[in-house]
Formats: sequence, C-alpha cells, structure tokens
Amino acid sequence: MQLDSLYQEVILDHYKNPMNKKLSPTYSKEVHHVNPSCGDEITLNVTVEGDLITNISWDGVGCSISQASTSIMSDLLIGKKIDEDFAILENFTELMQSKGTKSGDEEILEDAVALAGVSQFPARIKCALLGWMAFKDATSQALSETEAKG
Amino acid sequence: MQLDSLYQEVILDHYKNPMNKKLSPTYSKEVHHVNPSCGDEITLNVTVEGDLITNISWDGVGCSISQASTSIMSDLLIGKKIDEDFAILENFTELMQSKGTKSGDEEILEDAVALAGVSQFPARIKCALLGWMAFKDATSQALSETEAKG
Amino acid sequence: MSMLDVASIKKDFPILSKKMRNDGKLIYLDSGATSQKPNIVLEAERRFYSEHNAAVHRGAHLLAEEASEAYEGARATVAKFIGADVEEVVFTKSATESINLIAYSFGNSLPGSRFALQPGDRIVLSEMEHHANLIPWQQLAKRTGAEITWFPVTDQGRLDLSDIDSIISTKTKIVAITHQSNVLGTINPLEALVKRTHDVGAVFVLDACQSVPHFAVDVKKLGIDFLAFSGHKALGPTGVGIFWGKFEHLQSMEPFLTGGSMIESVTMTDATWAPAPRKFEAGVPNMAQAVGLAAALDYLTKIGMDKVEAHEHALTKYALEKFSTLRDVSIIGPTNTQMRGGVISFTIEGIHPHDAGQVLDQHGIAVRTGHHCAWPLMRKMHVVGTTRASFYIYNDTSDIDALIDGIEYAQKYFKV
Amino acid sequence: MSMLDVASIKKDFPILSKKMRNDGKLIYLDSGATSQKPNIVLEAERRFYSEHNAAVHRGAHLLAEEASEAYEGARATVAKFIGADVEEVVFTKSATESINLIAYSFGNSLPGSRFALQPGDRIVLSEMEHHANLIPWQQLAKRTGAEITWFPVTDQGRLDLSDIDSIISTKTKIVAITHQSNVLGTINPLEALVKRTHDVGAVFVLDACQSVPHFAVDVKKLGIDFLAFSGHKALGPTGVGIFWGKFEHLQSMEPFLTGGSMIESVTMTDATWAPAPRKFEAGVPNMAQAVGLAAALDYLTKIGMDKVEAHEHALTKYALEKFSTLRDVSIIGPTNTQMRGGVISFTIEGIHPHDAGQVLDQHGIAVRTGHHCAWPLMRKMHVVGTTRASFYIYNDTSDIDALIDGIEYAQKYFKV
Ligand SMILES: Cc1ncc(COP(=O)(O)O)c(C=O)c1O
Ligand SMILES: Cc1ncc(COP(=O)(O)O)c(C=O)c1O
Repeated sequence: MQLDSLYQEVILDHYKNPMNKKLSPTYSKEVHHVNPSCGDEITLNVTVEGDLITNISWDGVGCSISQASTSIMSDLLIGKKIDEDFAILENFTELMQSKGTKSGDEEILEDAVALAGVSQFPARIKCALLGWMAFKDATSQALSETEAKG
Repeated sequence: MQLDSLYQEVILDHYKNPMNKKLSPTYSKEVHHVNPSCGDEITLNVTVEGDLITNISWDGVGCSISQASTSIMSDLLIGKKIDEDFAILENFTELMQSKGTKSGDEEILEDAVALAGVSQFPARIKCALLGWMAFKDATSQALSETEAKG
Repeated sequence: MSMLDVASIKKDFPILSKKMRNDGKLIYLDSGATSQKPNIVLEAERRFYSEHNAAVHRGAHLLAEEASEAYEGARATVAKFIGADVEEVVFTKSATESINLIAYSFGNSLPGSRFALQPGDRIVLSEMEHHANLIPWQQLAKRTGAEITWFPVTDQGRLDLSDIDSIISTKTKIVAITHQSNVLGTINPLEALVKRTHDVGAVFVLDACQSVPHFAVDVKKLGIDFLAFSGHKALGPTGVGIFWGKFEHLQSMEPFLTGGSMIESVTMTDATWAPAPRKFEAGVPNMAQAVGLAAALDYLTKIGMDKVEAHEHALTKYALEKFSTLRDVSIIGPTNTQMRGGVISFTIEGIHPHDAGQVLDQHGIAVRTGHHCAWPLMRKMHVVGTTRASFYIYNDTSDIDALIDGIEYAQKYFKV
Repeated sequence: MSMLDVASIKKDFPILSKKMRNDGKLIYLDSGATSQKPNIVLEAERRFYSEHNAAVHRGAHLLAEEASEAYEGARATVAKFIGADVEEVVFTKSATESINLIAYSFGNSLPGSRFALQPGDRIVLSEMEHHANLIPWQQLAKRTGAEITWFPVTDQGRLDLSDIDSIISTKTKIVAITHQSNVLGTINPLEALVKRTHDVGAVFVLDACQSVPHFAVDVKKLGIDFLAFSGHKALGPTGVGIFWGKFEHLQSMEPFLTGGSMIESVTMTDATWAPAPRKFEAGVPNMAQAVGLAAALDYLTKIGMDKVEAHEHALTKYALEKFSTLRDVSIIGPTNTQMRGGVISFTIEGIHPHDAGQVLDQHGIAVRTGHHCAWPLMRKMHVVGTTRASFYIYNDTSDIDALIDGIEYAQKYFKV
C-alpha cells in the first residue's frame, strides 16, 4: 500500500482549502464530536428545511483525512434531500469498511471516492468518518426535535 | 522423594494418638488459627507460670502432618522455659524451610525430627507449622498481657 | 458413548508428557482449578509478540493496526463462542475481576440508576458459590446497606428452590449464581431462576467459570443479564477473563477501572467515557492473552462443544460407577449424572483430604484438596474439605482407573 | 558515550526482524506505549505453561508446588529489582489496575483510617499526568468529596514547584505524580515533593511506568509510599503490572478485588483477609505473566540498569541535536538532557501528527501520535496532539537518523 493511495491530490486540496469550514450563526442543530483516540474535534451545524438539508457548516481541528473528508461531505450533502444524504452516507460508510475491496461509486460519492484508500488503513477510518458521523447525529437530532414539536 | 520420607511411622502414630488434644479449662491464653488454603483449624491453650510453660492443650481438625506436628510440639514444649521453647521453635522453623538439606537435631527436636521430610513438600510446610505458630502467638500474647498488668 | 480421540488430543498438550515424581506420568485431574494449554494457544501468544506486538487503539503504525485487529478479532471470537454481540464482550484479567467489575460498577451508580442499591435491597446468592461470586457481593452489600440472602443446598448437593418466591422477592435487585458448582459438579436449573429474577425486576449474573469451558453456553438463549468466566480454565492463558453484559446494561453502567483508552474526553477535574466495551477496558489491555484465549476457544469449537460435553458426561458416568465400588468413600454432590458436570468431590473415611492428595500426587495424579474456595459450602456439607477430581478433554477412563487405584492405595497406606 | 551492543541486543527480539510495508525493516520508536519482548521472556512463559502450569497456592500436587515456586520466585525478582521487601510486591494486571487499586482501597477505608478521605481533603496531582494517574483520583474525589489540585507545567515542560507549600498543604492526603512524563520525557524531582508530602502527613504515590523500565529505581531510597508500573513497558508480557506499597500501609489498607485466595476465613455474610500481599491478589493470578516479567527484569539486570540509562541518555542527546537542525519542528518538552528520559514529543508546522505518523509508518518507523493519554497536558502546551518517538535498549543512532529523514520526507511530501 502506497502513501499516495491514501493522500490523493483531491484530499490535499480539500485539506488546504476546506469548504464550509466556518460555522454559520443560524442552524437547526449543532453538535460537537471528538475522536478520543487522537483528540481531534469537530463542531458541525446543520440546517434542515422540510425534507431538505439546506446548509452544513463546521469548524474543528484534525488531520488531513478528517478535514478533507468533512469538507467533501459538506459540499456533497448540502442541497439534497435528507433521504438521499442518508443513502450517500450509508454508501460512504460501506466504502470505508471495505478494506480496499471497493473503489467507490463516483456517481453517488463524487469527490468522496478519493477517500477509498482510507479503507486500507484501519486506524484512519475514524478520521474519515468523523464529520459524517457528526452530520448524521446533528440531522437525526434535528429531525427528532421537529417531530417532538410537530 | 518417597512418601515414606513424609509419613514416618512416628507421625502416623501421633496422628492416631495425639497428645494433649483436649482443651484444658484453665489457661493463660487461648488462640484460634486457621490455614486459609485448606481450611484446617486449631484452638490452642497455653499456661504460662513465671518463665515456664506449664501446659499446652489443643483441639482442631487437620491433616496427619498438622495433627502429628502439634502433638509432638505440645509434648516437647511443656515444662520447659519459655526461652528454651522459643529456641526450639526457631530451630524447627529453620528445619521446615531447609528444602530437604537438613535432617534436624534430635537432641533439640526429639520426635519432631520425624517431620524433616516435610521440608521437601512446600505445600505441607504450613501444615507442620500450624500448631507451632499457634503456640508462638498464644505465648507472646500471654507474655504481653502479663507485662501490661505487671 | 461418544468419546473424543483423547490420545491425539493429549499430544496437543506439551505438559502431558512431563515426567513426574519417580519418572511417572502426569494424570491431570485438576482442570477445575486451571486447565492445561494446547500448543496452539502458546503459539498464538508467541506469534502476537513476535509479529504484531504494539499498544492497541493507540497508534497509526502498522504494528498497532495489526495488534488492534488481532485483539478485536479475539473479541469477536469470544462473542461468537457465547452467542453474544461483539460490543458486549469485555476483556478482564479473570472471572474474579469480572464479578468485582459488576459489583463495583453497581456501587458506583448514582441514586436513581437501576443499578444503585439501597438499604433493604437484596442480593441473592447460593450456598454453593465460589468465594469469587460471594465476597464481592458481601462487600457491595456492606457499602450500600443491602442484604445478602441465599438459596440453601440440599444434602444431595442441589439448590433447594422450594422457597424461590420468598428468596427472590420484590426487594431483590441482583441474583448471582454459579452455572456449575466447582465443588459438587451440580449444574443449576437456570430457567426458573432467571424467570423469577426478571419477574421481580432484578438482574441475573451467571458465574460461568465451570460451564463455558465444558458445554455450549448461549447468553441470549439463557436470557441472563451478565456473565463471567476465566480464560485459564478454558484452555486459554492465565491473566485473561471475560465479562459479558447485555449492551443496554453496559451503556448505562458506570465504569470500574478508569484510565487511558476508556475515555471520550478529559480535563484535570473531569472525564467522560467511551462507549462500551471500551468504557470497561482501561489501560493497555492483556492483548496477547486475549489472542491466546481466542485460539483456545477456536480449538474447542473445532472439537465441538457438544462432543466436549458428551465426553465429560461419559467420563463422569464411568467415574461415578467406579466410585460406588469403593469402600468408605463418600461423594460430596450428586451421585447421578443428571444435570451434573465432570467434577467429583469426595472424602475418604479416616484420611484427611490433604493426605489423600499427597498419596495421589506420589502417583502423578494431580487433584485438588481443601475447601475449593467454597468455605460456606464445606460447612453446610459438614466436611473440613474434600478431595476433588475434575475432568476435561484430555482425560480418559484410564485416568479414572488410576485415580481409583490411587484411592485404594491410600487406604492401604494409611491402614484405614 | 557508553553505548550498548545494540546489534546483538536486537537479535534477542524476534519482532525486530519483521518485514514491514514494502518489505522494509522495522524501526520501533514506540516503547513508551509498549516495549518489544526478548525471546527469553516468551520462552519463560512457554516453559511455565508446558512444565509447571497449575493454580498456585491451591494444591498439594507437584505442579501446584512448582507453579507456586515460580510465581513466588517472580515476586522476589520484582522486589529485588525495585529495592522492595518481597511481601510488599503485588501482581496486578497493569499499572492502571495498580493505581485504581490504591484509589479504591482508600475509598473502601472506614472513617478514622489514615487512608479515608473526607470533604475538604486534597489529592495533589500534576498537569503532566497520564489519564491512568488522573482519572482514578478524580473518581475517588467524587466519591469522597475530596478535591483535586495540581502542579502546573511550565512552557519548558517542567513541573512548576514554586507554589509547592500551598499546593501540598495540610489538607493534602495523597500526592500522586509521575516519575517521568510519557509525553515530555521530563523526569520529576522527587526529593522535594516526597519531603513536603511527608511533612504534611500525606502519602506519596509514584507512577513509575516510564521510569522503572529505563533507569534504576529503589523504592526505599526514594522514600515513597506506593509505586505502580506495567510489565509490558519493561520488556515483559502484557497483562501484568506491579503495585508496590510499604508493608505497614499494606497491612492497614482495605482490599480491592475480593474472591478466592485473598481470604483468611469466609461465611455467607462475612469474610476476613489474608495478610499482604495475598490480600490484594484475588483469584487465580496471572502466573505465566508474572514469570515472564521476572525473566524480563532479569534480562535488564544482566545488561545493567545504569547502562540502560546511559544508553538512552546518549540516544536522547543525539536526537535532540539532530532535531535542532530541523526546520519548522518544535519539541514539546525539555530541549536539554538534564533530568530527561528518552521520550521526544514534537510537532511539525503544517502537518497534523496523525499525518506525520502515517508517512513515518510508510518507512517502517513506528511512533505514536495523538494526545498520549495526557489530554490536559496537550491543552496546557497548546497543541492538539504530538508525534512521539521513544527509545529503548534495542534502538541506536541509525533509528534516529531514519526518523529525522522521515520527518524531512514528510515535509516534502506535504509540501510544507
Ligand atoms: C506515565 C504512564 N502512566 C500510566 C500508564 C498506564 O499503563 P498501562 O496502560 O499499562 O496500565 C502509562 C502507559 O500507558 C504511562 O505512560
Ligand atoms: C465457580 C467459580 N467461580 C469463580 C472462580 C474464580 O475464577 P478466577 O480465579 O479465575 O478468577 C472459579 C475458579 O477459581 C470457579 O470455579
């Protein structure tokens, strides 16, 4: 396994210029997640309108993989239906757990396929999933709060 | 190592006909000791008069080694000076820890030399010492109580 | 009689070719205390150390990855062996630690938690418990004001369940009982116990030290809440035990040992916990031992736990028959094979267990003597101690024949 | 520069000939997390299992005798290694358990005991503690109402002792501090700390995880009260740690884990305890691991702890000089070799530790990255985490050269 399979150009680009990395002051739900084994942290805001994710913004510290993955995730999931986003998330999680057997469906995952190499480095899977899990948690919480009210 | 080196005739005799195995109603001090690894128990009474041990009596349950050793000990130590008994006790303890390198001084230990073989069976040393340690404890307590009074 | 191929199994255990006193052979009948280890277990440990050793979950480097994979793989193997989910399995150092973990975790619970005990609450045990499943509960009771109550044991060595409804009452919070007695061999009827426990809203803790190594145990089928066993009695290394708990319990329980790797976040004055099972595994774990235990369970699985059970059942039947021909020998425990495992405790009229054990040892026969860490049971059965023979996969009828001969020799030797 | 014969030492460690990614060789710089094991340790464990395995202290048979002798012999070896009396040494599963043992035992103390804590009492720690020497005390404080106070760490990574007299006050009952920081490499000045601790009548607990394996530690000379270390960081097996305490303390302390073998006598509702060290060793112990640890300590003794220390000192000096030539690399911790061990934490401008570790791993260099179980220290030093290289007897200057090259490669790779 070569380093380049992990650190694809796309990843290093997102790492240097992350997207949506500035917390928006308005949101439906904010969550804070940590990766206890390395200390990386992320704060993520999600805005839910009806069945749409209209905004995701975040801030945090972390390695290139976690930063790039969160950047890619936010870009990919904003503006789509919640169902669709959850399907994408599912698909990405499977890719991460594939131990290098999958290369990822570019139709569904777009830039996120660049993270396929991570699945061969078990210790890094958590890095790649940090932002995605924060999104999942924030959205689920936002939904159940809406339900509770509604 | 043969069984007979452990179970000498003298030991089996004392086991079947233990001496002083009947608690006397009068004593200076009574103690109760247990061997936690096998559950054997002993109650021992000692009578101290001045610098003399005038009586030792005991009761309890235990293996042939512990019963015989206590029987031999009581017969050997009654009627002697405390100092002398403690010296005998010291001598016997050393024999037990000798790992088979000593055969015991018959002048000092009399019948107790029959227990020399025990030193080659580490798990049995505690059995052989149970009564002796009870004697030591009871006598020490009796002495310090006399001192406290006196 | 579906016997195992013991001759070939024996070859897997290097210690069984050891030369004993007077160059005799080893007849190991003390597996109830600890089992012997097949080569494959020693090899698994050695391989871990010489190929993958690193602190798990703590490094990005290759060895750390491999060590984590080996350790988590071992967890999956244990989970499968007892029918558990993988995140329900916690590695401890021993069954003793596992039971203490439960007791201390309950003791650490905040008021209002379903695990918090109050004065008047009851912990139900039995009179046949090993000290490991007795003293931790006594201590918990002392710390919380709860009371210990217990099922008595009958003269035949069975649990007396006739008062089950008053012994397990609405005051009961915990019922902790052994699956199989390490002294009597008795296998306890769990169904009624677990049902009554749950009817009163209590949790059921199973001491599975003498069951998991000897017959198939499925935690889900048993419907219990917690389980503990030791690796060293199941062909595994020393220094590893298992604590299993239903995941919903693990989630709400307080941690026991605290330190590295079990945290989510830490400041100088406070900390939050990682999810189970990590919450219960503080520090660099016993990685090589976990891997060794997994190898042991794989070995047992390959033989088949049903075959292990049948083999021990057959041996026990054979032994009980042989024992019945002996003069002045009493079995402490059931004399039939109904709900009974391969542990036989006995006393010989006129010979103290320690002396009996010594004579047997002279013939290379390793048995245990004494109170077997079940002192209250000794008192109940009116004995100072017993001599105990316990069987495992590497024993055969010739070992039992040797035992019987040894007992007769002891009677002759001590002239009783 | 009194170097060891590293080439010949390396041959004793089978894992050091492992083929890494792309068939490269292993450059193991993660001994601070766990050390590698010499063959002699693996052999000692195997020999125990294949020649003497039995439950210690529990049987009259030959194997049980031999196992007890091996286990108690291991205890004597450990005692000698740290200058302790043999009955002061307790085998645990890890330093983490050892420290929890002390904290729980204190928590179990009855009011009036010198170890019982009350609201207002203080436990003094430092900002450089490993979670294992922090969270157990936080939990004890929560259970008893005591307060945690601590020595701050300076920017140079030293303990700031300027307020020692107010930090260790008459309210202080326990001072628990690490001998050598697992992050900074700092060795703490114990004399002043121990003196002040005893002046106020408190006890001093030493976390010796990073000292006992690396230089001679004598508990009597240090004058401390308690000490903990882990076998796996001292060339020993996983699953074994040491708890040492002054005998007079051990006598009056409450037990922690309860169960078999630690008792004097037991009824259904109560129990009394065996004398120390047995009182603290419930259950069938980690016998093979104790024996393996003794073999590891014998191996170190044969090399000579003064030589081990000198070797690591020389390596650290060499490494610090090399590091000072690197651009954009900061050392977190002392940059001189004064009172400093062979652990170097660093950050690389523009490269997250995890990414740095990954690039090093690609070259077979095993380092640790992250917070090293010392999260409060990370915050104090204003870093998310660090990359850490730690040295032991099987490292030489070529390993450090490789590390330096690796760091430069990482800077090139990530274009920083
Ligand atoms: C300074 C220090 N204290 C405590 C520990 C805990 O040791 P273990 O995880 O072996 O229990 C470690 C190592 O992880 C350490 O470096
Ligand atoms: C029934 C039972 N429970 C608990 C234990 C304690 O196991 P360990 O000493 O391995 O912790 C044992 C074995 O000693 C046992 O037989």
